[in-house]
Amino acid sequence: KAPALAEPLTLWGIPASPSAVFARAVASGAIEAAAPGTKFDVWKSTDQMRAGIATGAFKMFATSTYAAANFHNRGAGTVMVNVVTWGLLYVMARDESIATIEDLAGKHVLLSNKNEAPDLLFRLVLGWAGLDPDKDVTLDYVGSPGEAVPLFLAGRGDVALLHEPAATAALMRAAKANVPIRRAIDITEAYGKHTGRGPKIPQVGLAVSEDFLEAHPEVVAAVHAATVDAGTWVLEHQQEAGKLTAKTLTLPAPLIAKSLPFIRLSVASAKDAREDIELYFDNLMSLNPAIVGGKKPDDSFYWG
Amino acid sequence: MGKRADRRGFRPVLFAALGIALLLVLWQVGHLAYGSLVLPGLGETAVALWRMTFAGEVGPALAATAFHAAGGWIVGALIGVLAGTLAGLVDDVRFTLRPVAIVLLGVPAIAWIVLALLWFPGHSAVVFTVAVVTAPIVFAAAAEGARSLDGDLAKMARAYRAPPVAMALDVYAPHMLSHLFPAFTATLAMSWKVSVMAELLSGVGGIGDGLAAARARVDTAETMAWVVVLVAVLIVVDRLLLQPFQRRAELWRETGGTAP
Amino acid sequence: MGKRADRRGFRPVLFAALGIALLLVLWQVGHLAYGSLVLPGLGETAVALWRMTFAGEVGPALAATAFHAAGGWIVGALIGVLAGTLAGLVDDVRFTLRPVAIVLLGVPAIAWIVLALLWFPGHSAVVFTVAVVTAPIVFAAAAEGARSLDGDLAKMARAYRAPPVAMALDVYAPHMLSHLFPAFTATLAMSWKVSVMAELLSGVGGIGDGLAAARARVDTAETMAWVVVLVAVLIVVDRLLLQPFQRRAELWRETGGTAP
Amino acid sequence: MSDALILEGVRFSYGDVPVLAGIDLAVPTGGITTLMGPSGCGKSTLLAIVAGLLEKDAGRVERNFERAAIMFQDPLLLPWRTALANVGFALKAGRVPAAERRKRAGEMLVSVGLSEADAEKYPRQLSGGMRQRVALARALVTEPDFLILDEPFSSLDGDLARQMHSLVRGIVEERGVTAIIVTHDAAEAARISERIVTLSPAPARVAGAEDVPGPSGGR
Amino acid sequence: MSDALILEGVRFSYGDVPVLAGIDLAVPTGGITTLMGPSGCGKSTLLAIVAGLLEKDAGRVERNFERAAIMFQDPLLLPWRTALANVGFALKAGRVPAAERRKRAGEMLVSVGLSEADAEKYPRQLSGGMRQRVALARALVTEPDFLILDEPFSSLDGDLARQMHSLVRGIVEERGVTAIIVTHDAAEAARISERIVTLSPAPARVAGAEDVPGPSGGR
Ligand SMILES: Nc1ncnc2c1ncn2[C@@H]1O[C@H](COP(=O)(O)OP(=O)(O)OP(=O)(O)O)[C@@H](O)[C@H]1O
Ligand SMILES: Nc1ncnc2c1ncn2[C@@H]1O[C@H](COP(=O)(O)OP(=O)(O)OP(=O)(O)O)[C@@H](O)[C@H]1O
Ligand SMILES: [Mg+2]
Ligand SMILES: [Mg+2]
Repeated sequence: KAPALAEPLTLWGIPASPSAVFARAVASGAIEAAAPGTKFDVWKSTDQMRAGIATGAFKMFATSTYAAANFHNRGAGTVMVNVVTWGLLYVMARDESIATIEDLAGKHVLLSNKNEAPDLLFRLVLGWAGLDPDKDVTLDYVGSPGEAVPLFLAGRGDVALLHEPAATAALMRAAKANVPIRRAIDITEAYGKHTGRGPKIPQVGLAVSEDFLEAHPEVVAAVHAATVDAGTWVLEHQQEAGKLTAKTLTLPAPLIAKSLPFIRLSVASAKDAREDIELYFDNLMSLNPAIVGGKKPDDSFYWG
Repeated sequence: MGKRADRRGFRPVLFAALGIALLLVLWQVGHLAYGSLVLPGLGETAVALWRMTFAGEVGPALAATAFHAAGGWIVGALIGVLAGTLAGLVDDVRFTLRPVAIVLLGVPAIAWIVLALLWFPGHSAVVFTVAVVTAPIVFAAAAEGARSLDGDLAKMARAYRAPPVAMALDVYAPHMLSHLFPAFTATLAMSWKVSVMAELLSGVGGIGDGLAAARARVDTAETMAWVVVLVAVLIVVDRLLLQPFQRRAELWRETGGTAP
Repeated sequence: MGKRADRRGFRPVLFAALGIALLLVLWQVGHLAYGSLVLPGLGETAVALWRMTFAGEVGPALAATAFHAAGGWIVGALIGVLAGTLAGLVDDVRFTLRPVAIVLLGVPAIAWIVLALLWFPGHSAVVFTVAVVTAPIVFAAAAEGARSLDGDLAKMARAYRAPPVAMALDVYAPHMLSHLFPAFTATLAMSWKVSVMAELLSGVGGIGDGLAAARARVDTAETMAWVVVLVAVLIVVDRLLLQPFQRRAELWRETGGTAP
Repeated sequence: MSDALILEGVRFSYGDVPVLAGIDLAVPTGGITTLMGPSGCGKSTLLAIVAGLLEKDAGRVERNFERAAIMFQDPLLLPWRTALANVGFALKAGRVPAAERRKRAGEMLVSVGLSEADAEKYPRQLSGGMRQRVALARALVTEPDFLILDEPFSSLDGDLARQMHSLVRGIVEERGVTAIIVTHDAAEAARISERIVTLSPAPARVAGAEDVPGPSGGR
Repeated sequence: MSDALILEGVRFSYGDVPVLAGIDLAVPTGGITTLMGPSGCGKSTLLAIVAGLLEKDAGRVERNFERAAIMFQDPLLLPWRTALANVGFALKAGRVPAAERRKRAGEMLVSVGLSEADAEKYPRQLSGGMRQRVALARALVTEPDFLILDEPFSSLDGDLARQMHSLVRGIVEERGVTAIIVTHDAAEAARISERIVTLSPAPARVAGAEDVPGPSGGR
């Protein structure tokens, strides 16, 4: 039997709705046997995550797949355990006329987090639709959804590119303020149509530090198993899942619950998802190879 | 006499209230112009503040941020005063520390927050961040204060063989305080902002957390409520701590102030 | 004479270099202790900087940020000096503006960046943000400078019916500069940091963009390279613009400085 | 002969402390009036009221002159300006062009016995007596018709003091200037002035006013 | 009688400008030596060298005293301290307890003719002559065995000046103090001092040193 954990494990979620899965995985008690006293928490910024990885304080944590690959390629010993969410990026519009990517021609797009995955994905699908991101649309970047949403609601831009739960938050706030906006385009659909593999972008999953994996493979396995069950549970109990996550995520439970149907929840081990992940990386790298650290990660990146 | 009493008691409060009223009016005008989505009204903000206070959200967050801000400010101000005084008195120290101060001031927090989190896990990372912003501003003011001391007074003090403590308290401090106070006021006010930002980056809790959460759910009223809490505390701290101290230190300038 | 020449030319540079060397050593030590993921080494950073420079990334970003920082600083410093001087001379104005300054200093940028983006689309939002940080710090220093002016000198100037320009240039400015310079140095250095952060929030390009991109791909070497660019510019600006100006303004303090 | 300055029942106090307890004084136009009195009795305060720098609490001040110039007891030079610039500063009110300002200031500095090298020095590089003379030059350069000098010669050696006496007397006589000069030196007062006014200890009143027999004859 | 102070060939220049061109002087222990000379000749500079505040460029300075106290030409009071605290400041070097400091400072202020109310005033609330007396009190309160006074009575009226003369003479005679006093008033010099040393214009040398007949008899 492997040695017991020196200290209780913390499962670090990302600050977004998919964390409901990890909250449930911990709350269900399924991990207790392998790792007694496991807690759930959420990191607030990538800096906090980077510091946690550097010190080894972050043993199992949710992160985007490309960031994990990047850490892996930089020798930080990061291994991808599974993928939890498969596409949560949407174009929000005021205008009824916008339904496809092609309709965006000549539009003013409000979006955030330049150079990060949402930005790159959007540029990809624009390109596939025959639009030049730098000419055929006006891209108006802001720092984060925190600025994008109020600006969009206040009338700036024709459409806004938002990921969950910001998209749901925008919709809820718009309803309250009587501003008609709607979810106009599902970027994941557009992506899937082009790749031919269906609407699947392996965006966020659970990662583990190499050292922890080596020392406690059974814990990792148990956590993965618990996550798989939690994924199913969350889809079936969206309201409860919202309540379960609300406090840690500091988002209202209804908001989380409403956002859950739009994040394509489905837990698959990294090895099972490898083809999709590699395709995703190939696509990202076609725009910016450095986003995953310059190369696709080797076999040891994929757990399962 | 009457005039002087005015200066101390009633008038400053009156005109400070005027300044605050001005800001509130601007705020409400902004609200009317842009709507709640950008700038919530005074009313909604008050309601949000009321609700948050009764939900017990404000107290702990305020305590955490106050601890971060005050701790960082005290550490930073202390280091700034000591290093700055030394730099003001010894040219070479000034030449050496000046680029260091510029680096501390010029490098954005996101560039070294990870390092700070490694060195000082948890709360101390925020305290450290605040100290790093405070110290160089106080340093610059202290250096100039020490440098600009009337050389003749220092000569006099040396001639009377004033011991170091007397030199510091009687000769340097009163002159330097005039340079230090504005730096103190500015950094004290900034310390809260910086600690809120560092809380956001390092995820250790405090008003920063509340602000981030309010933003995430596009609750502008709650966002403003947090800002109001912050500003209210700042103005009270300035009024109750800094201003009386400054008035006492500058008494000699004013007494018998009927002069032209 | 010889000693004075030293003071002006060779020695400051030598000791400034010492300060910078100190920082570089600390940096490398940090790198060796924590590894590239936290703090890249001097070597990798230099390579990244080299690559970025030759890829033509640095120039335009630097120009954009320089424009934001300089523009915001000039606007903020001007407003700060004017409002501060007035506040220093008229008590009631000071009482009124003090809470306003505290609000400007204490409210984090994320709380009003949306408003700034609505009012001033594009670059001017960054310029505005920098001005908002600069103005209150300069204001506080200017107010104290104007307040602490030797009342007797002002009385003398009034007795000689000095016209306002002479009053400003001959009586107030030289005294106030001693209070203003530290605030100028500090805010100038901060202006770059603030404009980088505002660029991050508003996405208008400049070093902030580069920094964000480097962070997005966890390229710490490139992140540090941007920081190095920033700091290098700051130190050069301080050395070539601010310090000579300050030296000229304070000439009267030093001339014939053989006195004890 | 009319009076250049008339004070009637002028009172002044700093806070609650009365300093001037009703000053009655008439200074005739032309010539020098010296003001004497114990240290701290209120001479400088009285001069500040005459110059309009302090507001009297009560009484009447009648000023029958156009342009007053005051030399304070402390030199009050701008520390960041050279001696020359300090003297030139007084001319800025008259919108005198810069070159002319320098010329007149330089000439006046020569009159008070400072060399060209001294003119380029900052106040802290000057000796006490030199600073006093710069302040005197600053008052004289404006060509006032009313001169207010507060202990103008106290830090000057005998020879120099006598030179400055004749400089001031010369100006007073040539241009018909009225001067009021504070001094503690009775011999000096007798030598340069037409009239000596003595104040009593604070709160001050005029204790005596006597004409000096053969005023400028003493020189 | 030994000499309290011996200067031999003392030279000094500010930058390239020579001010002292070889001063030879011996000040005997006990009694008062007055120093005279034209304004700007270097008297204050010489005193600063004697007090050890300036370093001579060449020559020899022998100091046969233990505790010197200097009164500068400008009062140089701490503007943020009351008159009392300013006098007490001089006692801080001797680690005198605070209460004792206040007591001795208060007594000394009374000796120079300042009231208790004046003792609590800040320098800017004092008249010029009062500030000068505070500075004098500060020098005297330390009970030095060597007194250096730079124009200590220049802003005092005749009566007060004479009181201060006897105060200083009293201290000099009772405690066997040596004093060196700069003055521009020949009568004053003759009245209070045993010896008058005259400097020539800058660059200064000793132009003359004469004993005063019946020194303290003149009082
Ligand atoms: N800090 C200084 N730098 C340069 N020159 C100086 C400085 N201090 C004094 N001097 C010059 O040295 C000379 C002597 O000055 P000092 O103050 O010793 O004269 P003094 O004899 O005391 O004159 P006074 O009777 O007017 O007080 C003067 O010409 C003055 O300009
Ligand atoms: N700003 C002030 N505030 C309060 N009291 C003052 C102020 N200025 C002067 N005094 C007081 O007023 C009185 C008169 O001062 P003033 O300077 O007029 O005397 P003076 O006659 O010029 O004396 P001196 O011959 O010593 O210069 C003094 O008792 C002094 O303490
Ligand atoms: Mg006076
Ligand atoms: Mg002198």
